[in-house]
Amino acid sequence: MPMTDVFLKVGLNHYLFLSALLFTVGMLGVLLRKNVIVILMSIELMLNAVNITFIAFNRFQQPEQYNGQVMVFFVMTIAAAEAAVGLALAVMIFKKFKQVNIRFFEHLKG
Amino acid sequence: MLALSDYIFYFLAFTAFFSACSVILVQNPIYSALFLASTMVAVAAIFVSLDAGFVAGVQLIVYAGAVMVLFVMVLMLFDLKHDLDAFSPGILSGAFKLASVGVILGLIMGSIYMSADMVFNSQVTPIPATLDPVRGLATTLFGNYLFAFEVIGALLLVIAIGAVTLSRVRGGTHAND
Amino acid sequence: MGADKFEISVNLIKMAVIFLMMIQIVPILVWVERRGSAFIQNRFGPNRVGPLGLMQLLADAVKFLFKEEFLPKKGVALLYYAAPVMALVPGALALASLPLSPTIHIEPFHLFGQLWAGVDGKGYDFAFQGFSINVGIVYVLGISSLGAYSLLMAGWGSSNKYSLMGALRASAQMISYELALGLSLVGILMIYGTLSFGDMMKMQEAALTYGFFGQKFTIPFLPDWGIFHNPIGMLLFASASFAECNRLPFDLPEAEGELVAGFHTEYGGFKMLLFYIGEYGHMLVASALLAIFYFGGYNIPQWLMTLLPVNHIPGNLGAILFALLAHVVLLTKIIFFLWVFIWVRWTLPRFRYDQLMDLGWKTMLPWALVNVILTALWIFCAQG
Amino acid sequence: MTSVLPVIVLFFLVVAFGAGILFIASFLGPKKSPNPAKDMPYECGIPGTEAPDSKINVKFYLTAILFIIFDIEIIFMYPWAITFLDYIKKGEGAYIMGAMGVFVLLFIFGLFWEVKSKALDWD
Repeated sequence: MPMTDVFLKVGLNHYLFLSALLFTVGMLGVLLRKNVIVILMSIELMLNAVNITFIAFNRFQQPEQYNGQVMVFFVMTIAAAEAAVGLALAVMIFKKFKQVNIRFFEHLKG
Repeated sequence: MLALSDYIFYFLAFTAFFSACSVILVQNPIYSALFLASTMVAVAAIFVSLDAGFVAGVQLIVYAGAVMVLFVMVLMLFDLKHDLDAFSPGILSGAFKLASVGVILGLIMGSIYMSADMVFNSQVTPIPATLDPVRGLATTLFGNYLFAFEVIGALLLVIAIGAVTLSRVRGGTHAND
Repeated sequence: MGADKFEISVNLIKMAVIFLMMIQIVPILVWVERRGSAFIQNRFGPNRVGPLGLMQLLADAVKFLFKEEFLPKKGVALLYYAAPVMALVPGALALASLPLSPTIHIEPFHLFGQLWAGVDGKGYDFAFQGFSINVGIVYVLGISSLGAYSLLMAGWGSSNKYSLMGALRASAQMISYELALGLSLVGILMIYGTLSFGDMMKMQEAALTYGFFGQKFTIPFLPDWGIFHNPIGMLLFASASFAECNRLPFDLPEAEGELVAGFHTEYGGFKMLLFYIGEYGHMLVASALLAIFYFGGYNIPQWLMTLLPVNHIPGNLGAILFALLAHVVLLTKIIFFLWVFIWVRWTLPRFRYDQLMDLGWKTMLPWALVNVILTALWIFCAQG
Repeated sequence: MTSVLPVIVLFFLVVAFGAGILFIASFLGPKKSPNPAKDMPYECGIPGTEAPDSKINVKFYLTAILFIIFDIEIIFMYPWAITFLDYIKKGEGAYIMGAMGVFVLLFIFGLFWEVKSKALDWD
């Protein structure tokens, strides 16, 4: 396949590239930011990237089955649950230290 | 030539990527949350273009409509506008983190590229019109994945109780309980 | 968007017309609201400008255009200006996905010295609908749930504690009632077994039929509308949509006495009007959904239908006339529900905030659950 | 694959309309006249006082968290609702009712617990 076609014909690979890019951005956010809430948001970003992969594979490889879509359903549920608990923790940290720095998580005992 | 659907993909992909980058680069977390919401909407649009309309709707309702509203609400309630040193300190560790992320990105991209021949062949096959996507999704969900579905129900119950209990730990407005 | 130039241009025009419909309805509704409230409260209302005060709306729009541009000193300019623009989006995008008429089939025809016949040469299919999304109601719910951002952006952007308080209250209220709204629809979805609006309306065409253990009982003079199958769901949906639109008796977000004016305290001129357009757009969508789900959409009872002469006109003209009639029927229902929205506003007093939350979470949500369970049992019995 | 295009087009149309109107209005209106009273946050005409350290009302975010959880449970009911009739016609009505029955029981228990624990009470 000649290289020029890579950009001209959007296929499964393009969705996977996009997903990889979004995942990396989310990972950078987790590693570089200090704010707990931004870190949580970056995790949501990574989960979204994974969802794109699921849907893209589902569409291109098994267009008549729905395993990928059901998986995305579950991933979304887990992501929302994680956000709910994560934010509850972040709010606790904020109430104690008036700041939501990831550093303060080590002081949470009992 | 680029087909119309390719233009749509590039537009949505660019929107998603640009707002994703803004999420981690913007100093004010409220802007981060709003940018993340726009990423979610762009991803939902990508889902629609991949013929997963129901999942796209769920993405809008759950992610863009519920989770991000929660984020924005928390940020506004607690007035977290001042986030002066947004990034973790340390040049060396920062460089190390960047490098490791770069390596991972390279690995992912490489593996996608290496398998290009394998997946490039999979061209878009139109979904037969007789198939109702939501029906198929439901049949799969309540067929093969029934156990996972019930477990999700139990998990949500645990989360609901856990979140309320967490917010009650001393120091909150519920201190008098 | 379409296969050839004709289809693309028709689709674009439909989209623009539906958006303009939403904008146009605002001055009319404002006028109806002011005249209607005056009528209910035994006053005159606006009656100086033009006949019946109808020109008042034009005067208002012009006045709004010439208001001073104002940004609060500590306000965040980007959010402050983006909020009213974003307020338009959910209403417009949701309204465009509703089919406001049945599908019309246009036979191939000659125009500009060319045969227009669509892709497959069989003509075109149009409905008075901006675009068709196959998941219907899920899309509408998803788009409407984005409405909370506009409120939060306005509240934060104007950097006034009353605005922020109003915005938080509004969004907490919206999300609380979204639960009851979403759950109340489950019952009717069980009965129709589809998410698409067009299919739902097709299922309500026949005469009212109940099933009971495999037997069928038909009541010929009543239409097969959703309200006869799921009355609790209809009540819950209607009251939840009042709260979703932030209308009285659920208009706590803008309670004038308590919160100055809610999230739009610092807004004036056309920015304020854009919020109104968003709110009335929401009302329009809610009324249309109510009509589509529970009141047969563009259908009228079957015996009435057979009396109409429109059915017998052949060709493109007949199809268009029929669609127009159906559109008028649906529009009449929508206007009736809009009037109910206004009527209730001037009849019922406002809830207190804790009563409001209690009603949403502890009354409507359990009742919606009960509705789901009852409907499931009912369908189970009906099928035997 | 292009079914999302009209939505995008309409979105930009709406945003362009709103932004255009605001832009035009900013030209037509009188220029801003500086006035200290006008720049203050509006408080019914009383000179504004900034809230010192307003008390955080946890209720709002607790409501939002509970909303997320129940919202997902409701979303899971949608695919169930539209296939309910199919399953009954196939003669598997008891199966699908049982599948959702367990889920709804968990839902009811959760709701009952939240009401009982006063997490949903506003003062």
